[in-house]
Amino acid sequence: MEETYEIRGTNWLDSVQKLLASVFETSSVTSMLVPVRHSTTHVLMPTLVSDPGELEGADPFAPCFPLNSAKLVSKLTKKHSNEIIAAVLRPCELRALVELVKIKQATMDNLITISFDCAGAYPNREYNRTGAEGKAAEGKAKTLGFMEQRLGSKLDDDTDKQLSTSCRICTGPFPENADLCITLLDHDPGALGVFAGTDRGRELIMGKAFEVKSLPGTRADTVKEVLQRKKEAAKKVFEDLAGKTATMAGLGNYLASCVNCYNCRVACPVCFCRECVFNTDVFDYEPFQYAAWAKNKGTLRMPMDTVFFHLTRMIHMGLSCVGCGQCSNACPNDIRVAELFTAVGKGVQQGFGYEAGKSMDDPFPLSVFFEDEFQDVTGI
Amino acid sequence: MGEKQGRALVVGAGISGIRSALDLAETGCDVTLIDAAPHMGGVLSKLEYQFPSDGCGMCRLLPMADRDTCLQACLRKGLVHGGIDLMLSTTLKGLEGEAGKYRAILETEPSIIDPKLCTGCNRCSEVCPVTIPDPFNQGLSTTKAVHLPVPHAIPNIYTIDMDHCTLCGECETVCPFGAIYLPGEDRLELKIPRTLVEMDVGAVVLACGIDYYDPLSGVNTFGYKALKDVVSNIELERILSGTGPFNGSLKRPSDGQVPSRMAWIQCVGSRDLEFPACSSVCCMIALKEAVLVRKRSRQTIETVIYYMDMRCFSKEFEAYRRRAENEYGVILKRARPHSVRYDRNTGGLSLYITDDSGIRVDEMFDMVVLSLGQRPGKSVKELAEITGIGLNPLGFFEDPLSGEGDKTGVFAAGSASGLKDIGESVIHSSSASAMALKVIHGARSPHDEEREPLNGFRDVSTQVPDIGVILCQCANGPDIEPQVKSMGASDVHVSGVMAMDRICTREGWDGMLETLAEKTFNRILVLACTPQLFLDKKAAISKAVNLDPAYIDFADLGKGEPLAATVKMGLARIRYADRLNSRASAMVPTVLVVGGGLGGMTAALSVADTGFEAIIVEKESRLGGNLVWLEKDITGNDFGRLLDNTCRRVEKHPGIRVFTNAVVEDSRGGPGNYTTSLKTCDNDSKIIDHGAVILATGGREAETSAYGYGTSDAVMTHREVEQALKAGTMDPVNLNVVVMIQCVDSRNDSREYCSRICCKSSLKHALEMKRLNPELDVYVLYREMMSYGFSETYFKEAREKGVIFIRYSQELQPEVLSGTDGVMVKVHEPILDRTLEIRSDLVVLATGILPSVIKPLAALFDARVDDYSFFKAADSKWRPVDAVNGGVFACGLALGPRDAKESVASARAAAMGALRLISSKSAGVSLVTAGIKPSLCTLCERCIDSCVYGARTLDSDAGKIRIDPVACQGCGSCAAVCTNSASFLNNYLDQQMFEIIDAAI
Amino acid sequence: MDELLQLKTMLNPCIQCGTCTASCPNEVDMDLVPRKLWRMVLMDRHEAIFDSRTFILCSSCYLCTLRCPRGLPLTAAMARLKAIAAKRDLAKYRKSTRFYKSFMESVRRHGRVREGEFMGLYFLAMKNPLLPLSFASLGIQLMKKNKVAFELPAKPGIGNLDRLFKKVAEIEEAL
Amino acid sequence: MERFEPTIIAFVCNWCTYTAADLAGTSRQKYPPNVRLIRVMCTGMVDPKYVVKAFLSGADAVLVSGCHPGDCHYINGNYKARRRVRLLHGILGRFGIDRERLRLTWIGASDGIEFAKVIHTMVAEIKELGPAVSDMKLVI
Repeated sequence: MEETYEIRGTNWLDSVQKLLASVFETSSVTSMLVPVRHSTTHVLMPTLVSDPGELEGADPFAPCFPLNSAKLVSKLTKKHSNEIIAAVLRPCELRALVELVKIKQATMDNLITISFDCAGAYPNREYNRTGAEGKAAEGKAKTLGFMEQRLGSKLDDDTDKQLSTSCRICTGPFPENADLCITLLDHDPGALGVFAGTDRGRELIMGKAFEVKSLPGTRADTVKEVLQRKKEAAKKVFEDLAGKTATMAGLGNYLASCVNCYNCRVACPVCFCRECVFNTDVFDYEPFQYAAWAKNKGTLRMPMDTVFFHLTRMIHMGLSCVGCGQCSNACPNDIRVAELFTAVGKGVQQGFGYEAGKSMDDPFPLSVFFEDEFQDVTGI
Repeated sequence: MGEKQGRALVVGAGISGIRSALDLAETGCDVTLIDAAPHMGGVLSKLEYQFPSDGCGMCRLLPMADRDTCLQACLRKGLVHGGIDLMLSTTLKGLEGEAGKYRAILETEPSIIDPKLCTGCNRCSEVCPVTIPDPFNQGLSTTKAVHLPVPHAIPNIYTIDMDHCTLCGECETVCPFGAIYLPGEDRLELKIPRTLVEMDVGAVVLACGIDYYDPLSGVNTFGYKALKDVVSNIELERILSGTGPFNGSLKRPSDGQVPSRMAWIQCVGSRDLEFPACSSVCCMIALKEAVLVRKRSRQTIETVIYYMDMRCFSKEFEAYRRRAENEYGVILKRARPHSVRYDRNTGGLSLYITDDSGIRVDEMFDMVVLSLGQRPGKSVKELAEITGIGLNPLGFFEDPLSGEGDKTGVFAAGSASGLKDIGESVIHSSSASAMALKVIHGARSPHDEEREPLNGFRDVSTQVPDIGVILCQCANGPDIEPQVKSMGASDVHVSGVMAMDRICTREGWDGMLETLAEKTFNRILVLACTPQLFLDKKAAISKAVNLDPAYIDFADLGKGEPLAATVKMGLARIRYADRLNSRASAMVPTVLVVGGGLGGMTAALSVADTGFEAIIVEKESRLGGNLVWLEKDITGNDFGRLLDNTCRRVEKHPGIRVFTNAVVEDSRGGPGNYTTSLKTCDNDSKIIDHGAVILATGGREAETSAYGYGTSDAVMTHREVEQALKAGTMDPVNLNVVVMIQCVDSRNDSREYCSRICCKSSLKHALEMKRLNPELDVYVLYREMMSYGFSETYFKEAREKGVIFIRYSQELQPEVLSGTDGVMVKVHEPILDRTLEIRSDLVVLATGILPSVIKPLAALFDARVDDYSFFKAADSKWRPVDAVNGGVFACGLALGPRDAKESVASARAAAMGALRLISSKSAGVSLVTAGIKPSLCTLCERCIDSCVYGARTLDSDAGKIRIDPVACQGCGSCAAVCTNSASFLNNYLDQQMFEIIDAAI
Repeated sequence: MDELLQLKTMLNPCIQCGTCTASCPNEVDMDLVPRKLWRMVLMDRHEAIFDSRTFILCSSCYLCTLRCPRGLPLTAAMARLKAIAAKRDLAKYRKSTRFYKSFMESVRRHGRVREGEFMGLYFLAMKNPLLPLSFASLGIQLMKKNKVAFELPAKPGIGNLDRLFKKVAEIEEAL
Repeated sequence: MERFEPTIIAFVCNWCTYTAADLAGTSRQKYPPNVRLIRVMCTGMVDPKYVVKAFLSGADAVLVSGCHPGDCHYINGNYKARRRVRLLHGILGRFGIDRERLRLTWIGASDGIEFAKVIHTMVAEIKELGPAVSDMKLVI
């Protein structure tokens, strides 16, 4: 078991800020990507902080998840840079980042990742309605209240109805492979633990003046319990979904209100194309083709290729889906895209013995093959 | 005789002939390819599963550069290449003149069916009343006297077996094209008579292949033909084939039941009195067949191979044998069955055998396969007389170690000069074509020749598609013209639909060309019932209408789809037809050869002899490699002289530059264009531009510490013995007993492969020592004597001279105990089942071959090494000396263990491969080639990973993916992995495929 | 030893494939199967060879000679071994070699075999008074069927094959 | 009711299965006219989009057929195809297009009879199963 060091601040945010500041002190990190509540707009947004003093507004624990930061890390690292940066990421953001690294959209060469026990987040609209308008102090208080309630209930999702579905059914809310992993569960209120998930993290932690304390003995059990609950929740959601989408027509109905705005793909952290194929000339039909289709079928739903688009995205992204739920957040018509993608993603990933974002060492399933595998796929 | 000729004649259109013909055609020669049979493919048209892949892969012989010169289709259908004239049913009847200036007389068999008229409609066969055993299926099934000789051949021209034809005339009457003209009493003249053609050729390649031994001709028939369930290995291949007598299901011929126990009897017609050589391939064939049977039957059929020595002597074969035994449960028994008897009680076949324990047992089987040995091809003798090429005592073409000093322009290729598997045949054929190319290159220096540039066609790439549709119609077919016309009318891109009467006839075809020539379509779609017939005629249309063949396509009305689907799919396909306008950069006409041993020097000479430049890089201070210490081979070839001659030729050759004390440091680029830096002795860097690279890095005798080597002077390796004998420091007269131990550190878990040449080395040294001291006792302790091919005769000779061979097993290895007076060798003798102690003066270890370390070097050129650290060939059968990317070749020991003669052949083959690449002008990028839209590309590099040919690279400076259009083979896997179609495959664009799918539904 | 060396040279090409053994009808009764026997010859295991009854059991059916992939004259080789055994008068094979000898002696004298004399010679040669008893039952059966000639030995010299036998002896000597 | 005649789109590789289809023709192996052959260079180039497109355009089944393992002209395209079809099974299977409707087979150049057999079997089975996406005219 990895050695866990405990940090006790006045509250969780104070503790985490201390930890983040110490990263600046003891490493060559020049800037850090972390959600910061802006003093003027009071909106919480991922922010690149290079002045440790500005960490005062840092609030990675708020139930606010405006976008998946993996995409931002991609911007910061895809091209070569000598700057060493750190990023505070939710576990699902970290998983997305791992997927992006595999497809050369980001690198971890000069990056220190920090993740934490994720208590979940509200849908954007929900959070904005309840929290964002408040002043800095109020926002902070809301976060702490949220934390107290969530950690107190051992992440019992039934006690917080506002929580987004993706977070309810998330089976990976605990950090694993971040350089620094922050534990919150089962610590005393306000305190947090930190352990190294990688060799680089080990180097960082070594010799720090943290108070040594082993992991709370109960943590393993609590984690198990939380995961069990979430798995059951997921099962329910997936079963319900499977019932609704058992046929192509069912899927069509599920997506009926889609207007092909493609916001879901813009929000998707692993959708990495520079321009979606659905926006290219491949789908630039000629007028006579529309006419022919309409004639042929009697009716033609416009915009067309809605189901085609979503199926294609499942094909392209299903294997990399980390279940962050940002697609649902982005949908203007409240289609529950995230459940669909999470369910499909889980299914196909299992089919290849793959778990998106789990490890850099697992190759993307479509990039490798073996001669004598999946014999059952072929044949009549 | 007049001018030197630039045409080559290749006799035999089997694998070897196809390889040679393609080699020569790709290097710019005109080639006439003839075959006595009415179809091409030779024996391979009957064989579908090759070891060690258990598959086919024949199509990998096709050109990789300038792919469009050749029809991109399965080679079982046929070979269509712009530079190759194929003449079937044709034999060589005479040859006069000298190298470079021959006049050949070719005779084409008279034909009763006019190949120009026959469309393969099958009506003749339907009415033919005469049923005959189908020669294609070795008589295991029946066909009609008028039949299709090979079912997949295209064009599918019928033939008549005149030995069985009753001249009833039914077929003649029914043929809708008047293609059949039977001879009769009142018309003795054949419509298409025997024709003689005289032709000027510069060189001749003889690739007439082999025949199989007929068990009925020998003393022991093993019940062949008398017992139905005794079949030859070829017959079994037919039984396993999808086009075979049972449509691919494994049944025994007697009653159509699935057999439960099958036996293979090896060496039927080999290694005996009549044919004292080994047929080299039967062991692997038997293993492969047994594996196929095990796979097919889900391991329910028991398979037993009775063998004398299991000769798995090529690099990957030992591993195959292990897999066959361990994974598939093939049972190998060392025994020679005495005969096959029919058991009346069970209806089975009983074999009397004696196993190792010496007990005679009867084993019951219900099917027995005879592994038939090979014999020289029927025509070999006649061809030898015509061409003056010599025959060896067994009746195969002579195959001298070096062709130097030979004045001939006639070369044997493939198994016609000795028994070879496909891989070896392919190497040997390329070696022959390299020598032929040397003879004719002066007449037609291929790389200087200006090819017809593709941009000579009118440029239609920017024009809106203007499609002309040709509809071929038979008088007796349904009238579909109105339907097609209306479809044409509703498609905005179609500007004309023209119905033609039977373009499969000469008149119809000419009529079509005339009609088309009057129009200015920029896309042409031809609708016909059997478009395969016209696959070789695209060029003719293209010429007639001055249009790049890229814009001409055929649609198949004969596949039984609804007409609308076929037509619309065809239109969708042709509408997007285009040629990428990117150009491949010019080929650098230089070949870099790494390694200056026998292989490297031979390769360099082969390159330079055809007018290209070769550069040899040798890390030692002198050329020669292993030849420096070798004295001679088992057949007595003098290596000292060979080395001197070769070095002298290399040094004097104006086309060869040699860098000794130099190594390759770095390389960039791809097939056709490499820039490589060398580090020379004085630490200078030298930059070389070259189009291809040949790795001739060689290998060495493996070091060992086994059997007390290093602790006793009486334990030596073969290399040391060779050197001592050469230097005269060892005199066998002073020895009484010599023990040679084979397979030292070899064919075990740590080094799986057989080193192939050690058995020959031991035989060589045993015979040499016996010659110098007949009183000497020589013992050879072996596991399997790998005296394949003609070297079997030396095995026999050694036994005759009194060398004692004792077999040992991997489990029960010999022991060597050094003492004060010589060494004591303890070995278990399996026949006597007791341990022998041999007090000997000298123990010689056969330690096998290890490759030089080439992994980093290969990696520089995007080539790989195999599990044993030898060069990894793209395909051990069809592309045995090339890396997948088509720009890197290897020869000699770098490829795997082989003797000097085999090394020379592989070196010439590697040179031929390099010449194929650098002679191609790449006037245009092949039609089906991948491209990229950089504006869409996000540089995820998945396409790079997916490309097996290394055609894609990341240009990190420009932030772009680069595609090498020469390396790209158009498989499209890059397009399929690209999520937003930034990568695409030309002529298979997404939108095009979507339209085709729409059209299909 | 020369005879054995000759035999060895003759058998040198043997590859120990065992076809001879597989084809031999008497193999079941042989203590050394033919393949082993030939191996012994090649290995100069002379004691072992003449400790075995293999060659004496050879009934000269020639199947092994026919099937041998090396075309070795195996039946002749068996005969050579028999000859050597006879020449050396080895005790192990006397029953057999003297049987042959007596047979041939009778033939030499008369130009044909005379059963009575032949058996007499044989019993004499074997110097075993009990031996005739073991043949009694077979003898009676043969006599009943008139298969044994009872007339007294004719005068020596009638049908005499002395010259022929002498010649053969000379040839054998020369071998 | 009219008898249901399914439409099957077959993506066949240029080297092996297309040759087998030709062979089926020259050996007079009849197979039902329900199949539409789309020749591709290699099964490894069959973009999953093509399969989805085929189903959404009204195909009742899709066949992808190429060279036997080890035979691929392009060394390993068929192995890549196998993973892609597995992925498609995983996704389309959730929405009612099960594996009977998306088949991957290896049909070698000499397997003309096998090719005809595969088409026969597939057509018969799809006839049993009924149309694939008949009820979704409006929703796609």
